[in-house]
Amino acid sequence: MTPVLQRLLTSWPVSRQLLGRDRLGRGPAARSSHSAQLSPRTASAQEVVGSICPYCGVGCGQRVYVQDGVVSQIEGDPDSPISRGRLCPKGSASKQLVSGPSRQRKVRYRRPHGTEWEDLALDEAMDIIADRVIATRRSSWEWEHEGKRTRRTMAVASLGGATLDNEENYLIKKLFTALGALQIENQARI
Amino acid sequence: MAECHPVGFQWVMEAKARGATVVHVDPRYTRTSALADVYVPLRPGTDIAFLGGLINHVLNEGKEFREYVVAYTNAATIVADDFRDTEDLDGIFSGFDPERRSYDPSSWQYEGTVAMPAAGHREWWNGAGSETASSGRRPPARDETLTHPRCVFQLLRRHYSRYTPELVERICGVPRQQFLQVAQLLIDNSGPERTSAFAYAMGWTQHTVGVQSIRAASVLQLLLGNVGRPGGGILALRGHASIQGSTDIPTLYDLLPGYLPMRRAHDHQGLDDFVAGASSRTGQWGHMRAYLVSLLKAWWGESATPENEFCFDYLPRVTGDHGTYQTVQGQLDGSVKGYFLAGENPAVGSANGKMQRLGMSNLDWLVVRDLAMIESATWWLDGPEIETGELRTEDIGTEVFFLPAAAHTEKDGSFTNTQRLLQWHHQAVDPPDDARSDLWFYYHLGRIIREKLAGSDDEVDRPVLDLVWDYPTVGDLDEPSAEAVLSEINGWDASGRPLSSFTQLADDGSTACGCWIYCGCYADGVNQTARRKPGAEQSWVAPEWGWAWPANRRLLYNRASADPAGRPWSQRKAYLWWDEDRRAWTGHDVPDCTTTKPPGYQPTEGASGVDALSGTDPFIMQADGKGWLFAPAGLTDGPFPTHYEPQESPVDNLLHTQQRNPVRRVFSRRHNRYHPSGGASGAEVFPYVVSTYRLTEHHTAGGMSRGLPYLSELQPEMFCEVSPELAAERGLEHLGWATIISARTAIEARVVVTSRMASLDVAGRRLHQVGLPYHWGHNGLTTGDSANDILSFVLDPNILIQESKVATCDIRPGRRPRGAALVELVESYQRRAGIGPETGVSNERG
Amino acid sequence: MKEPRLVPEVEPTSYYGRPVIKAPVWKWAVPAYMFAGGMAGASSVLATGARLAANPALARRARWTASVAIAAGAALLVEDLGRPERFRNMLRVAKPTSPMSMGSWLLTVYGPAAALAAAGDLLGLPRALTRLADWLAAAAGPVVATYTAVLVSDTAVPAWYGARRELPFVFAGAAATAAGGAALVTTTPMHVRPARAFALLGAATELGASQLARRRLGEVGEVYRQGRAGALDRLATLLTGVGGVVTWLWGRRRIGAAVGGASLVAGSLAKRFAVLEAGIQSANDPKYTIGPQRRTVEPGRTGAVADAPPR
Amino acid sequence: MSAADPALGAGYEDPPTRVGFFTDTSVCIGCKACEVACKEWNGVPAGDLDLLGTSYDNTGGLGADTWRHVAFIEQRRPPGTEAGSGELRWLMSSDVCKHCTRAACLDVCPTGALFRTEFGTVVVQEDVCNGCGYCIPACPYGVIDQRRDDGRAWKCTLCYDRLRDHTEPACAMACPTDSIQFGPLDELRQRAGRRLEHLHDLGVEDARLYGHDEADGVGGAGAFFLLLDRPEVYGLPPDPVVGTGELPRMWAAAGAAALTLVASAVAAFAGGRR
Repeated sequence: MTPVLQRLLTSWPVSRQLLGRDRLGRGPAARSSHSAQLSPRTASAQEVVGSICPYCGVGCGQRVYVQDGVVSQIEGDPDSPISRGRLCPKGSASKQLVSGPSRQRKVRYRRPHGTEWEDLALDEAMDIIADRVIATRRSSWEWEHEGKRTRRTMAVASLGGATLDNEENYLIKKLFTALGALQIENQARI
Repeated sequence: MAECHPVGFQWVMEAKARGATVVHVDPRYTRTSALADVYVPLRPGTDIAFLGGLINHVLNEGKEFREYVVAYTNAATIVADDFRDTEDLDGIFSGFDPERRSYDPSSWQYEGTVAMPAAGHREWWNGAGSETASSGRRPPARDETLTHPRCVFQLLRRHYSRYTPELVERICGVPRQQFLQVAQLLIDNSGPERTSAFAYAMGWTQHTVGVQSIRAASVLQLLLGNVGRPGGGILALRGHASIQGSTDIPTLYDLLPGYLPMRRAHDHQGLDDFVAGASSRTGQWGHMRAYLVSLLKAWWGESATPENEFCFDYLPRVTGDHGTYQTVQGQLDGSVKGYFLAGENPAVGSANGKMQRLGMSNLDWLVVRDLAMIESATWWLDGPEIETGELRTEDIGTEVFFLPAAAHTEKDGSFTNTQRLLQWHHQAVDPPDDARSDLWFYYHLGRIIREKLAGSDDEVDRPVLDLVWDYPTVGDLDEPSAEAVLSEINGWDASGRPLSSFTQLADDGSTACGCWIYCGCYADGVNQTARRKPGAEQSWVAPEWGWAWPANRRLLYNRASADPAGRPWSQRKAYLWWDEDRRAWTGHDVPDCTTTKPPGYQPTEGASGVDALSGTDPFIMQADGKGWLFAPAGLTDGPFPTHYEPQESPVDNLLHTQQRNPVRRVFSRRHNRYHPSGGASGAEVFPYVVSTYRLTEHHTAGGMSRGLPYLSELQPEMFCEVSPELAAERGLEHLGWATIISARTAIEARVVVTSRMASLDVAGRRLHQVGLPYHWGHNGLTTGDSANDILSFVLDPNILIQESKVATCDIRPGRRPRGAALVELVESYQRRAGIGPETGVSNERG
Repeated sequence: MKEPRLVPEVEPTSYYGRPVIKAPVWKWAVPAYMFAGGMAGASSVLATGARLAANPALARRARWTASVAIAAGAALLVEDLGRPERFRNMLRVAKPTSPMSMGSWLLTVYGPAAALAAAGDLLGLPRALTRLADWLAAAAGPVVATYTAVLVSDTAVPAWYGARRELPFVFAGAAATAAGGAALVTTTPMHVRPARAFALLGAATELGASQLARRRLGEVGEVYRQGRAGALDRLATLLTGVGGVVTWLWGRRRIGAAVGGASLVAGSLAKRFAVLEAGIQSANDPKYTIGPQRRTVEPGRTGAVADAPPR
Repeated sequence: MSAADPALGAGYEDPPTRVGFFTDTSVCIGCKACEVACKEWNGVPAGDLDLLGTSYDNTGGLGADTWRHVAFIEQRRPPGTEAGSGELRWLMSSDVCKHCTRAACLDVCPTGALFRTEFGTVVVQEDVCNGCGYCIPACPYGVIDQRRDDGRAWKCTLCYDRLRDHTEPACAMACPTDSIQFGPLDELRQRAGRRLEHLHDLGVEDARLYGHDEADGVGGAGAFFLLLDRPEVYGLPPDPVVGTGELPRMWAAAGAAALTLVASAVAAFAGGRR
């Protein structure tokens, strides 16, 4: 049999029906080659990273699968004694949170009285913000309040964050306290 | 809990499968109610009346866990004779100063001694009071028969004597039979052999009596012996991944890491005065000096020397309330000029959205760091006030920086979950384009500021320049090492070796530790929070997954799970017990007491710290080591939880003439008017009770859910939930529109008519409720009005949290007016209700 | 204090009135194909009959009607596919459990046969071959005309599955009406008398079978009288009736035959659309699925009642 | 080997044990984690944003873009059926393709796009389906549907790709209360039986199994349920039947009709040659 005909015969499900056990064409005969070698992207991911869901306080374990530098799947971590591999709807939507349409990727800047967003380089933004902090702090510094030593500025405040890591909250508290800016708050009080 | 902590709810389902009875008390029938055995609808804001009724019932039936109560609580302690209860002064405790609207707790003290609070407001004892603080040497007088008229037990009985099932029915709207059913279930499932647990969230906290609601549950659980025991306790269900972490390492104005109090402004108060004033000599806080000094060493390193009291003077001082709601008023008054928002959306999440946005319009500059373009970053362009014309974009001078943030998969770091468990999340991929972690942002901001101030010899800048700020950075993004920060939090000794327990902390500057309760999370230089030993390969306590503070202890106060002699109260509930052979405590968890302190230990004269506590004092944070049924100090609004009506309520307080919490924080401001309450004229203009809550499918202020297609389609539009009775009364159509009006503003929402919203019989009248999910705002795929816009600034006096679980409102069919007509509508309601600057501010009725 | 039930117990409940099964997604092309297939199949029978009855004029026209109709039918089928470019997959497998699969293979036989039967002479094919094609078309024709009834019956659609014994006769009748009607239009009156009879017999079969189906369907049968399906069904009956009368009275005259024939064809087409629409209506109202099934499962027992929010 | 192992019947040499879902709706908390986990794993397109007003169900039903659908039913419990529970009851249930033992969609599919997998589940092959639409009215549960501007039919694949790597389907893994249980079908049926007994002992008389019985109209479902009310309350058919069994009689009727057609022709010509 010529190779073409031979390949046609074996690839044509009807012939597989006649030659094989799947007479009615409802099983292996009907299965395409694409279906035959399906495998989940979790099996072929280059890396699996242990993580914790960013949404609520239960702290469900998550497994983050990575393929070509991109998160390819986020699902529950069966090892976690807290969540046993399970997730809620928000936890299950984590991949769409980290790589979905709502993610902002660029610095946006609005000048005073401006009517639209403008571009601004990140390092430039950092520099300007540092200047603003120093200037506002200096212009509002309070050595005393009603005769008692306070050593602070009441002009710089911050809000956030219960969605941040402990290490991040630690740097905020350490830096702002050293700056004398004690009006630091977060969602714990809201 | 099934609504907002579904995966946590699996454990409730496991308990139910093993025969536990699940009782759900909530103004609204939720997905938790659907799975509960007993659902109890009650009027929002009446939790203390309900819990007080349970306390009264337990005491009347004599069903308290007597041996536990006598040994482990301050029930037997005798209170000084100048204490007067709310029953004596019709709703007020002794020591109330009407002008300053605050209490002086000196009349609440134990007889003959002064007890220091473990937490909360501790500044009373600074300065003048400091010498009496140390006088806690003599143990307070106690009557173990619990019959002395001024022992805590009898005061408790008397305080709640009028909280009868009938009163609970009239105040809470809970039918008597159902209240008694719940009381019986609780009694039947408490005691040596059985324990009951409470789980709560914002339903208790977001009230003008928030802290006292939780206190009421603590009193009840102490009476029933359900604290420190497996299957007992009170679990707070935190709404964010690391709300617990953000109070342990507090981005909060009133705390230093590890719940050390922030300094208050006093005349020339040194470090030792501060420690003596803020802590008790006995109990865990007896070691406060070591914790504070270690913190100062972690922050200012070499510059912190014994001579300069370890840079204690560098700390800014608090001079009153500086919570977020005070900060917003500072913005409105022009004192606050610069504002950072890190992963928070106050324009939707905080109360009174209008004041939040107007405040930000007064700023010089605003920095917003978030994953998505949240409402708090775009109010100047498309906020509600732009629509009503109250603000014009061109007139707003605020300079706004939006810096994209990295997601949890794009940075290393630890969250502290609702069970005090530190869990590490590893970076999987790099953040895209300009997105950076907040670790990166604040580290480099600090670095740039220090570089700009490098040459300064101005004393103002000393604290910044002396700061230890040299964290190693990795990779081409110069990301600071989160593990380096964690190791600083964990602390090290003089030679730089990581510490493994806060017992190693010294107060001579030889140790540094960023947060004493986290000491041990990096023990042996190993990131204990990153441990992921599979749950299946561990005990049911699973101690080798992550790391729980303090000392990886999973169940606090677990000494109370054994009787005074050290034997488990029952085999069934054994958790911790004294092993006579090994002369040590042992069990399923890290003991919450000195491991080698025998049950019979009695402190020697003059002992301090934990050594001053006996072998039968499980509550090691308290000065007397006992569970406080009566809080002689630490709470600004009374030693016993007392029912008061919320700030805005359609009914009068049936218990006392004192309508509302006398020391709640109120603010008389143009955009923060309150409604008349109870029988006062004008209260009928806002006849319905409104409550805000969350849905499973969305997350708090919506920043992390309303931009996601897969979540937005599950709850696609802002809606309000009303009972069929209210719908009929106001002509509201299922799936039609409704406008909800308060003295602050009016919002619109689609109408969902459902019998899950209970209408209740309260104080002889039929009361309807309006339910509002508060996720929505004007950005994202699914948009809508923000429920919190209709709320006011009115705060719990202890922690200054806003009352967003209950207010009054009116509701009518149809969409809300647009533009300036909206402002007119609100003003017309204010006029009809006779609302002025004084409404709801004073303490008289109305 | 237990509240009395809100909703009377008798009415079978549903999930907010939502359909239980999915209505067919087939558009106009499918009923159009069923009509074309029916006309083709019946025309082939008519053609062979005419040949045997030495009526070549009728035979030739009927053959051409058949081949044109089946060609159009095939095009309609491909057009209705969600992925027309994959029409070849219809012959990927041969599944006896799938009437559509059997139908596809049937068409691969009938289509060329009908075409060769018609075009054989033109193409100069050997007589025997066109004769064989003619016989083949005549043999396959009736099945082509009726297999589509099996196809729609082998679904969960109440108005179809419930009428599975009668639908083939409805389709056969409609096919005959269409074929006869077509012949009346295309053939000179003198040769067309058998076609007229064929059409009238077809109409009778179609209308009779429809009545039988409706009676068997009971409550579900009402979909054939209501809504768009009812309108289409009445139109079909009207057209078929008028067509029948006109051909009966004036069938001998050219105009009469043409008008009568056209009306019969239109009636047959309308009938196909009526059947599709009735199927859709019976699928979209949950009561037609739940009611009968509830009675077969537990005649007496009832449970809690849905407290659907007030509309 | 269970009585009706469809994979064996479909011609697999030595198929693995048949797997499926048992959904215990008595512990479903309506959180919709299954809906999101399914969509996220399979890249199913999001739907549009409109409030349906049917309690907390804004998904509406199973379809080409909703392979999992959580139903919400707010109802008054009838008097006397359950002791100690309140008036109001809120039923929740996560609906899914039934992966029937005798599957109508599989039987009628003309292209072999729908096929029986080695695990006994039923899957649409997206590289074969030409959108003929026949499976859609054939399904007695109304599960499968055609996707707008794609043309093909789509439904739950019971995570066929994950099964091939011995991984649990995404919805079952995510389900916080294990309402959705995945596993060997025989084991699930025994577990369901025990759960039903337990509930009846607790006085939950309304509890019943649905789709577990091999004698039903589809030979027993590969994804069956424990319900707390009659199936139609959840939008499920009380007695679904697959038509394949009736095919012989249908073809017979068609044959008779064909003969009637021929007879009509004969009669037409018999009336005179002209």
